[in-house]
Amino acid sequence: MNWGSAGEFLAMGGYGLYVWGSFGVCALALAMEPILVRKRRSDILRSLRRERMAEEMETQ
Amino acid sequence: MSNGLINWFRYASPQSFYPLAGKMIPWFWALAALFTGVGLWISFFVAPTDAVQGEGYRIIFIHVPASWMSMFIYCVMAGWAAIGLALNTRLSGMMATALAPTGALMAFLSLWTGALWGKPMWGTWWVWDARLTSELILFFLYIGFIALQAAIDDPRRADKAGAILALVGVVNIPIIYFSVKWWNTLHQGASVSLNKSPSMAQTMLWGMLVMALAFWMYAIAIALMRARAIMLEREAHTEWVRSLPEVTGGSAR
Amino acid sequence: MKAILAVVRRDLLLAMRRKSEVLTVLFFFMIVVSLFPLGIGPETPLLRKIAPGILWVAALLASMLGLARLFAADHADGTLEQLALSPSPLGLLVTGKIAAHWLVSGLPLVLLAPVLGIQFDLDAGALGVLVVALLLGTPLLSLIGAIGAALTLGLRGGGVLLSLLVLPLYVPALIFGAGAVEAHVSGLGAGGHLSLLAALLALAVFFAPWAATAALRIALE
Amino acid sequence: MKAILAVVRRDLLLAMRRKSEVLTVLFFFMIVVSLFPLGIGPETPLLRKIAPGILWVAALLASMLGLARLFAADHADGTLEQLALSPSPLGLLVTGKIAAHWLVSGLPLVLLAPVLGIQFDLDAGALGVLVVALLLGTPLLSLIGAIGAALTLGLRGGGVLLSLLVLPLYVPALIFGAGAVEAHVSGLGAGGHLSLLAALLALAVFFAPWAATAALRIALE
Amino acid sequence: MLTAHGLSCQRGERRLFAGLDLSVGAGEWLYVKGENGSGKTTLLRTLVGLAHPAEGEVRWRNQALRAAADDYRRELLYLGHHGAMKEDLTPFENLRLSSALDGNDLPERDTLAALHRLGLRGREDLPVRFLSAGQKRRVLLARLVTRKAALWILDEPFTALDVKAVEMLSGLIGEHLSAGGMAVLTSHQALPLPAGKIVDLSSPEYLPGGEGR
Amino acid sequence: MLTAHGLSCQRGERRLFAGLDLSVGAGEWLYVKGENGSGKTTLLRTLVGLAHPAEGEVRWRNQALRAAADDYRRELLYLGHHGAMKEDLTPFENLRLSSALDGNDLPERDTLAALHRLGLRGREDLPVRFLSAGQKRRVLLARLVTRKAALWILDEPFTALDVKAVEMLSGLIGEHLSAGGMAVLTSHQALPLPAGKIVDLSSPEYLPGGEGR
Ligand code: HEM
Ligand SMILES: Nc1ncnc2c1ncn2[C@@H]1O[C@H](COP(=O)(O)OP(=O)(O)OP(=O)(O)O)[C@@H](O)[C@H]1O
Ligand SMILES: Nc1ncnc2c1ncn2[C@@H]1O[C@H](COP(=O)(O)OP(=O)(O)OP(=O)(O)O)[C@@H](O)[C@H]1O
Ligand SMILES: [Mg+2]
Ligand SMILES: [Mg+2]
Repeated sequence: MNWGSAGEFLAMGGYGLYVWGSFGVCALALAMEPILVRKRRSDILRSLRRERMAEEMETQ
Repeated sequence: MSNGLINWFRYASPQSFYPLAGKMIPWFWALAALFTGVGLWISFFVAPTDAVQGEGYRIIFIHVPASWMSMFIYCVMAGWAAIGLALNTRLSGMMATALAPTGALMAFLSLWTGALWGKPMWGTWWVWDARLTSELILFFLYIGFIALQAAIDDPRRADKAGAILALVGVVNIPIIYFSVKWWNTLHQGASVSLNKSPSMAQTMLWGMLVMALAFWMYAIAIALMRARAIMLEREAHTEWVRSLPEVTGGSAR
Repeated sequence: MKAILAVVRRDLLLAMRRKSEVLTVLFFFMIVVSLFPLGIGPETPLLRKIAPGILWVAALLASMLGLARLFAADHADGTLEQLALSPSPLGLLVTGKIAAHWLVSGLPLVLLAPVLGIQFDLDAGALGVLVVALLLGTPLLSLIGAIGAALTLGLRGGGVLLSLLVLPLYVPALIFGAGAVEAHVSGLGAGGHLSLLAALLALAVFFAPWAATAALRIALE
Repeated sequence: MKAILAVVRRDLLLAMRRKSEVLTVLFFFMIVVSLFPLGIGPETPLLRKIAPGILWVAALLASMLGLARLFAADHADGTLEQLALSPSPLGLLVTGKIAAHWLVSGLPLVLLAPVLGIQFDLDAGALGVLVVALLLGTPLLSLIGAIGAALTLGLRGGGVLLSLLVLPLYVPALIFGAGAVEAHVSGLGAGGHLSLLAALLALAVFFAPWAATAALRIALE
Repeated sequence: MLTAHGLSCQRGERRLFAGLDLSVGAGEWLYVKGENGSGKTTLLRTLVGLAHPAEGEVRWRNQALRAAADDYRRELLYLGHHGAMKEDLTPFENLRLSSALDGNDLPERDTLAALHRLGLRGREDLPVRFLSAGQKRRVLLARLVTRKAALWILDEPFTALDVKAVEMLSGLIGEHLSAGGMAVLTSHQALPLPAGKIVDLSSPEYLPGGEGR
Repeated sequence: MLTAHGLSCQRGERRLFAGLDLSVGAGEWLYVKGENGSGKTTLLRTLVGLAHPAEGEVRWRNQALRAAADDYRRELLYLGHHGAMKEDLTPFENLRLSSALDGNDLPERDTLAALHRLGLRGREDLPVRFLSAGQKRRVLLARLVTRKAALWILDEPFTALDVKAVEMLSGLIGEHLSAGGMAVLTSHQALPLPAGKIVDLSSPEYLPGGEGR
């Protein structure tokens, strides 16, 4: 264990800004990417479903 | 990965690859989460404070994996591109397209974390060091690849053009790297050297390796996800997509 | 007014459709800026000294890149004729096109410049002056550029000729813009340079759309 | 062989017809180079130090200017289809076009560079090295550029995209080219740099026309 | 009422025609005929004010063009040889944007209706670049439906159109005329339209004397 | 002898036609008909090898196109919708340069003769940019006279031509055929040519089944 307290952990021995800046942006980016890909997927699925619906309406 | 390659060859058509990828994705996510957990634990709680750099050095645990991945993904991407040009399989183009944004992201993270590391260690966000500069150029190459593909609407054409660019890039990356290196050392003994950190303790090495594995799993998972989305987009009007359960069944909202 | 907006909307839509348009201007800017250290060498003090000049020249080249297309595409496909025949005055439509050009290829540069400044080790104050100078200078570049684009419309070798006409006209913007940053760095204060830039901008806003419109009418004959 | 010559002759004729073509590349080169003293300030030692870098970057941008038109004009008016259907192999015709591009926008730079070098107070030896380096480097730029031009053919926002693709690939040429002059000035001898440039050129001569042709075939599909 | 008097036009050093009088009133149309290069396009561009006559004058509702410029442009619709379309945009977007530039915002319904009327159903959202030659022309012609204009000046509107489209376009022009509109057309094909006034630029009547050839 | 078997072509996601068989032998010509957007241009581009069929094969003198590529290109003349001309150059220069690219140096006499035959007398030295729509097409068509080719593939060669020019072009094609040449044409106008084979891409026979729409 390197850290006495949560405050110490956050301070990172004075390098908090840099360390958390790196880890934070990294986490953010790696979390955003799957979300964006998911959205892309659900967009295309929605338009596919809509097309299907339109076709069903036409054939009826 | 080479193992996976052989499998993927058998599944080289999108309609058989699509469900397979769907099954693999959760596993890679699970592995990525596992390695991330272990890696973060090592990086913050096991690895000791560095004698020279204090706690600041902990950036290494994402900086180095991101740097490695940025270079590695480019090679994989070019590999897929070459396969696509040679064998004209639809899947390979989709995989190359799916990998590029992740590679660019890794290059960006390498630059970002490096800059944030450089400020406390070297007192400046950026120096025109060989490794830094060539990483920046690699980032540009990724952006070029993505922009080129985005500008072409016919996917098959986009794949082929992207493939040529990726291959030209792969030939050039070593040339660029060595030229930049030479450029830098000829002018001056680099004012700061990246290698002066003390011989890394075993734990640090382990932490880096585990984090690298985590990044790796993440990259595979996200590339597969993106490839699946691309397949849906490109093959929207084929029979197999139209009869997918998520298109026919799912609660149509 | 409505017509201006319609033009701006249309040009932005076109830029978005060529998805990467805005981004590519940005990356071009970044790459050109990064080429200089590769050509000149990596010594920081030297680079810091020439940074404002390099950033300004790169901004100037980047905003010039899109210029050739400013009217050319509309000319080639006959849209410009249609604009000239449209009920709204051509001058307004031209103003709209210039505004759209700045939004696409000027504003992004202003926003990116500080990041590049950091690569050259400029301090915070200098970065601030740089941004203000670019904010005043890039619309000036678009306005002056539009005159050149209109004058070279449909001419053979248009693109290159354009830069030939326009670059000399850009010189004052370059001198005052880069000068502002240097004056700040050397402790002289950037105020004088910036107010000169602003004065030039005010002049151009009145004069340039009119001149560009006149040039367009000639090109259409 | 005859086909290559026919292409070269045709492209040169076209360049001459747009009379100003060659001159404007030259003037662009001159103006860009002269912008720097304006942006940076007139100190001679500083300028002498950055001269090779600036000359090279300017040469690079100047030779890139004409690139967008290298295949685009032929594509837009259908000539490229005709070339692809012509009895001679497309690869040869492409080589011819690249050669013509170099003659129009590379060679003149080589000839003009010493004059501009004098403005930056380079000595005779350095000027010699500069010319040799440009003589080896500008064909390399044309060759690499042709790949980019072929890849971006007919794309939206082509011109800017082109520079995005091509500029990073120009980096080695820039480094060795500008490096040669600097090495000479600092007494290290330019031989190493120059032979590396020559090696790159040899590589590109074999590889680039092939890649450009493949890219063109894709664009024509 | 569009009139021209003693018109003569010149391109470069070459006088194309001289002494041309014409008038088009409500419900009338003018068929400009002539061989290739006889000056039809030049005449049309002169009538809309994009080119200027060497001699003579064009008048709109009894005012000289220059004086009437704003009113004239409001009532005029000119379609030339050129596409005037953005290849990157879809037909739908092209049509709406060109209306917006004319100063009226076209509702989505009307845009679609116009495109369908021109037989572009199913192509509304495909970038114009992908359309066939005839389909591109149809997108352009859709403006005839959406833009209210008293005077249509159309340069070879029937090129690249298939038989059905030619009929449809003639129908459109017929409607326009019977609603009191005016039209000036050129074409090398036989026109399936009720007889209109004819100007044949190749006829010796308009031969420029002396100058040029 | 040009043949195609079971040809089906696709643009983007859309299948245009399927199951098309055709053959053109010496002295024969093929008239490709069809509505706007039915795939005529696409078919022609496939026949010359600029586009690739989704299914089926094109053969020239009983060899697959890819294998016969060099021979085929030597015997082929394709003129598309596009001009393929340099607007900055004169008709004379354009014609000579395109011959040079085909690998034969055209003597000055022959160049002039071809241009005059196409009715461009007096326009030989005027940059193409200044020519009228029909004159531009005529410069393009002059290649029919100067280039010896066994197979002509012409996409709407009659557009923008006036009545005289249409006759002249039909005459040219007639000569070509009676000398044992082959031709594939598209057009929306009635053709003043002796009967040839006809393919109508709009006919239900070639409707693609299932995929696309
Ligand atoms: C923007 C700035 C930076 C960039 C773009 C960057 C880029 C890279 C790259 C590409 C690698 C992998 C290279 C290889 O394995 O050959 C790497 C590794 C590494 N970097 Fe950075 N870096 C930056 C800043 C820093 C800083 C400030 C430090 C520490 C003071 C640092 C320390 C390291 C270490 C220790 C490695 C791994 C050692 C090795 O594999 O040789 N980097 N960096
Ligand atoms: N600078 C010039 N010098 C001499 N003649 C010129 C010049 N510019 C144009 N011309 C001639 O002027 C005429 C322009 O004709 P225009 O385009 O009006 O013909 P058109 O009747 O529309 O023909 P088409 O039926 O082919 O469209 C052409 O004969 C052209 O050769
Ligand atoms: N990416 C795409 N997606 C869907 N449809 C497309 C795409 N690209 C082209 N098309 C369609 O393919 C067809 C192309 O037809 P082509 O140009 O061959 O027609 P054509 O018979 O020559 O018509 P015209 O008589 O108008 O010249 C058009 O209907 C066009 O809308
Ligand atoms: Mg005309
Ligand atoms: Mg067609």
